[in-house]
Amino acid sequence: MSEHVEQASEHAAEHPGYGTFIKVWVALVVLTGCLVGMSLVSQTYAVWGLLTLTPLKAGLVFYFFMHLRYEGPLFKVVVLVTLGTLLIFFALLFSDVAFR
Amino acid sequence: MSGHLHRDDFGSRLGMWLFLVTEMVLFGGLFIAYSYMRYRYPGEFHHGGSELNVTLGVINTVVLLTSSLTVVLAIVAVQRAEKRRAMTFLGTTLVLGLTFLVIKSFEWGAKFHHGLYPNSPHLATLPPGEQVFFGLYFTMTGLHGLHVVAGLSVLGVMLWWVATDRIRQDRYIHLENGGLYWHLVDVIWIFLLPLFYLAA
Amino acid sequence: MDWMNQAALSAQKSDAVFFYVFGLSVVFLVFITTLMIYFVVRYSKKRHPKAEQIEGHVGLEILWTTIPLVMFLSIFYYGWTNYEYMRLAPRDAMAVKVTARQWSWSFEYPNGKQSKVLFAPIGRPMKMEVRSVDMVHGFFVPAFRLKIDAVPSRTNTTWFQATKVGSFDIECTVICGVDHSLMLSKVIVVPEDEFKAWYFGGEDAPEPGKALRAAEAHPDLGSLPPGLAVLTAKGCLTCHSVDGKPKVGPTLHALYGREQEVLVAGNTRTVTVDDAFLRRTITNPADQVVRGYPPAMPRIPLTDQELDDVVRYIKTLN
Amino acid sequence: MSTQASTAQPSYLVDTGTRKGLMAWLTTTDHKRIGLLYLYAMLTFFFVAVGIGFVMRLVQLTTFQHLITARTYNALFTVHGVIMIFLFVVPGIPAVFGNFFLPILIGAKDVSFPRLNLLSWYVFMAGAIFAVLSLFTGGGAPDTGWTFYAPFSLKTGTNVSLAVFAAFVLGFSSMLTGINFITTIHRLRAPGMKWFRMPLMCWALYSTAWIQLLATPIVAITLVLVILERFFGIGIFDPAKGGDPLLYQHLFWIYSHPAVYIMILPAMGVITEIIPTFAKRPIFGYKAIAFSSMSIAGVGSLVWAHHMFTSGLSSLSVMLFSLLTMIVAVPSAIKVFNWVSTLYKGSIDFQPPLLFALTFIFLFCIGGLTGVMQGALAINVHIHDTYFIVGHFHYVMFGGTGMALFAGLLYWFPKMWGRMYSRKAIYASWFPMFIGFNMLYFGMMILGMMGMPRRYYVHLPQFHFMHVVATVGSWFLVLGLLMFFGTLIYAMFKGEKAEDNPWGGVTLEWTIPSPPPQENFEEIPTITQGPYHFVQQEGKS
Repeated sequence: MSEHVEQASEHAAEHPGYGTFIKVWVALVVLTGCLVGMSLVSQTYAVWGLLTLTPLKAGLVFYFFMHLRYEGPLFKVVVLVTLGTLLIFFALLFSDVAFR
Repeated sequence: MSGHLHRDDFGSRLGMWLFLVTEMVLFGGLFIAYSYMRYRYPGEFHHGGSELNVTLGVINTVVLLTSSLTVVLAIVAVQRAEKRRAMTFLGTTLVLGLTFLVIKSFEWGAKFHHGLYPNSPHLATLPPGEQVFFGLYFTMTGLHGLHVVAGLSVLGVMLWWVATDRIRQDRYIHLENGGLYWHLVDVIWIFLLPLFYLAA
Repeated sequence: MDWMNQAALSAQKSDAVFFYVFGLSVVFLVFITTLMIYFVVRYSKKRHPKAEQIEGHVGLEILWTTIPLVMFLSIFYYGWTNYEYMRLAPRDAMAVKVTARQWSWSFEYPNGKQSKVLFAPIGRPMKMEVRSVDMVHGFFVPAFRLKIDAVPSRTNTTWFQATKVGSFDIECTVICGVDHSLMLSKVIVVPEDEFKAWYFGGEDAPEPGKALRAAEAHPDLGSLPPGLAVLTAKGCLTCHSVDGKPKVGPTLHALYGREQEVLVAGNTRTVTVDDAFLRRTITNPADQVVRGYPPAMPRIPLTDQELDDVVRYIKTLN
Repeated sequence: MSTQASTAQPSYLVDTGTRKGLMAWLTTTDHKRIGLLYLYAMLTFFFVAVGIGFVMRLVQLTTFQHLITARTYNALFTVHGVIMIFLFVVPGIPAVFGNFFLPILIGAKDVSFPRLNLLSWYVFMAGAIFAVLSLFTGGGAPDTGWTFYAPFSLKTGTNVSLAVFAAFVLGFSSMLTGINFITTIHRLRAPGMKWFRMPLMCWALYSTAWIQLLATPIVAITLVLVILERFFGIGIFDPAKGGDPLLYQHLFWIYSHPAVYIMILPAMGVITEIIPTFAKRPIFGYKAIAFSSMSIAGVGSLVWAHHMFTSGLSSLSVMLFSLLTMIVAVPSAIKVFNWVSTLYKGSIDFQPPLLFALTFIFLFCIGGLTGVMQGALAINVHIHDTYFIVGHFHYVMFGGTGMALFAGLLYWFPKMWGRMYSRKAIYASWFPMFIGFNMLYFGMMILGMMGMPRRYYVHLPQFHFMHVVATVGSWFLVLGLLMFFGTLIYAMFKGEKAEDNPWGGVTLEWTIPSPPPQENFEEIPTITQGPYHFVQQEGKS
């Protein structure tokens, strides 16, 4: 194959063990707890929680559970392009909705 | 023909990720619809959200997170050639996935019982924004539910393949791809929880 | 033929941009096509047996990125500024509520007067508040170069200031069902006094622009069977179809000779549709109303000749 | 690079497996056979839709007519649109030439997922069958136009649900093909085939595949929502329940505008392959064309709301989308300049594929420039939803994608079937096609300027003359099409045997025998230079 990048990314050498993933899981459960806690405080907090903690949780799942951490740059680019596109769709849509 | 091609695990994973891209955009479309409607009807969405059962939603989140963990642990087990463990982990995932569906069905059942379902006479009496809220609620959780069912079927096959050694230490790309799908289903639920139950 | 007839300020604004873009486009197209043909002839295998291996030229690439970009941006800017003008109604505009429904238009003026065609005084800004009660429709006046969609549950606005007296088509531009293509109306632009006479006149003030509407007539009526021409000219076909399609009134298709239940003074009676029945029901519609239809048909004065034509035509529809 | 093709392997057209005949084709995983399966299916649908278009033109010959009812007419234009768009233009070039030539162009034996590739074809056929079934079942053929605008699509009694489901299934097929192509390009390029040594067709297919992945799911979910709305009344698009028809339009066009680029990008790729071959010199500005493909894909995904300028968008939004629309026109202009410059100082061998490629450039320029007119807001307000639009997108879709497909067919015909067609017959078919095309679609644009709205089954008398002109044009066009395909079908069976490299092309497909052997290459070639190097060959002759 021609690209060095892709060549190098043929699965990074070491595989992570059980421990890493269990730690991540604990973090995810704790974050869920925080989210619930924030939503109990007030609506504003709940929305802030939605905007900050949820992407963080999703990021953890992507990065560790879905092995993005251990992959080469290509997959990261693929995910970022997708999320970027969705974000631009949102922005352009709201240029209509929010300014009517 | 395909027999002549060399095995390309990276290519398979790339294909899977590209498929996940389409899934992300698919739900992305629904998230766009949600935010559009929520912007139009903030009050109604708040009221609608308060009618959902937060406890069940949170329990389900933990259930799904744990099932995600067990899938990823199953992969570690396969990598270490610990077949029994791998099967236990996958089995746990299947049980947790089913639990999720059961809880979900109770939740939906309760809503139906209260006359809150699309086209119901009771729903028609609610303000328009709330009708939209429940429309979105049933669509999004329903579609997610379908993905859970699909994911469970895939993982069921994986369990079978681990048992019959089609998936083993030197060849576990299918399990990895199945796992990727399951995690994505999990990620989508991570977003659905606050959107409907917590921060609506 | 009144196409490209600029009958409002908005038309002038739109056409100005159109001719600008059209000019640029023609120049571009002619340039590219000439170049293509010239190269093909000049560098044909016979005249030019050995090709020069040119890979590209950065300077040229930059040049033909920038020039179109500047050109397109100028088009954008010109289009946008003129659009803003076409979109924002002046404060003193008269606001008319336009309601679209399957498949007709209705107009309501500030003082509550209503009409099926839009009356507009010349030289006076008129603001259209367009809404729909069912599907998405499109409010389109070609002579004004004006279009705005009628979307249910919201109000879209546009405005115009007519510069010519006359009668102009209103068409629906968004597919809205079977009779989408019959969802037509007119803008009747009349002198200010004529409009005022109607607008401030009582219930029975004559509609403005009568002369205009008679004159425009239906140019191709001559080619139709005489009966159908009468039905078309008198507007009967708005409510009665000739092909069996259900409309406001009963269809004329296969009507002759049929048994029909009618209400006469509140009592149901069955009659056979014959010459006498048709003549009576056309001249005195309120006398006997076909069961299941609203008593909505107005009395339309017809000459004996016209009446004969219509009845004869209805017979041919069996 | 060996120019002498070896013939050790049997051609892909010969059945060597245990299955013979039709069964061998229906179970094949050979990308070349799958390409042909698509081609045959698509051309069938194409001719059905052409027939429908022909009837619609006949209807417009009279101002007040009783040939068919309004409902039938509405069904006709809907079905014409659905078939042409979802079954022909969108999947067309990628599914046929992409499948057939992408692996060959990058020096691979097949695509990355051959079985998935066959599955895509079956999914495509399933979608097609649903589309056909929707005509005869339920409440009859849908009458909403191919855009299925809510709330009309929610309320009409016709069989919108099944038609929409068909489009959903077809979207799936398109996404699967996209996944396959991206993976193939990333993983299966021959040794030495760097990104910038790929033929430009591959760049076009690559960018197309990305749009397919990033935009198609949006329309998929939108169509699912329409179905749910019709069956369960979830109320997201239904104004009576608080839904918003404009949300439908947004979601629909988020896909359907990029879909326009899904249609045109591969067409541009085909043209970019043809021109250097017949000019016998490298393409002018390789990188500029490659990047313009990617930027069309990128910016093209962000201009959807220019289909909604008159529907009551915010003024900010209207301005933004008009601006973006103008910007997306630039890379297309770059491509046109580069194509024309490639002819400069070439040694032009004028052959049918080049004629059709140049026709493409001419018609596409008209289509593109009239597109710019619609991007200009003040003009858009007048011509939106009129015949102008109909004329314009036929220039782009038919004059663009269609002509490129024809050009590609002529270019690769000897390679695909190993036979040659009669060049004279093709030239003869070009004249009626070109004249008819312009009469029909330019006529439509004039009608649009006059104010003739689209999707009208009767028209006002002032439009009658141009309608007659357009209808007569359609007769010429159909005549040209029949001559064109008649020639090709005849050649497919009776044509003389073609050489391996009849045009003197230098991309990889011309280094292998015609028709290609089952595994394309005896030995995977090693690539040492860019795709359009003619010098070596000239030295020989």
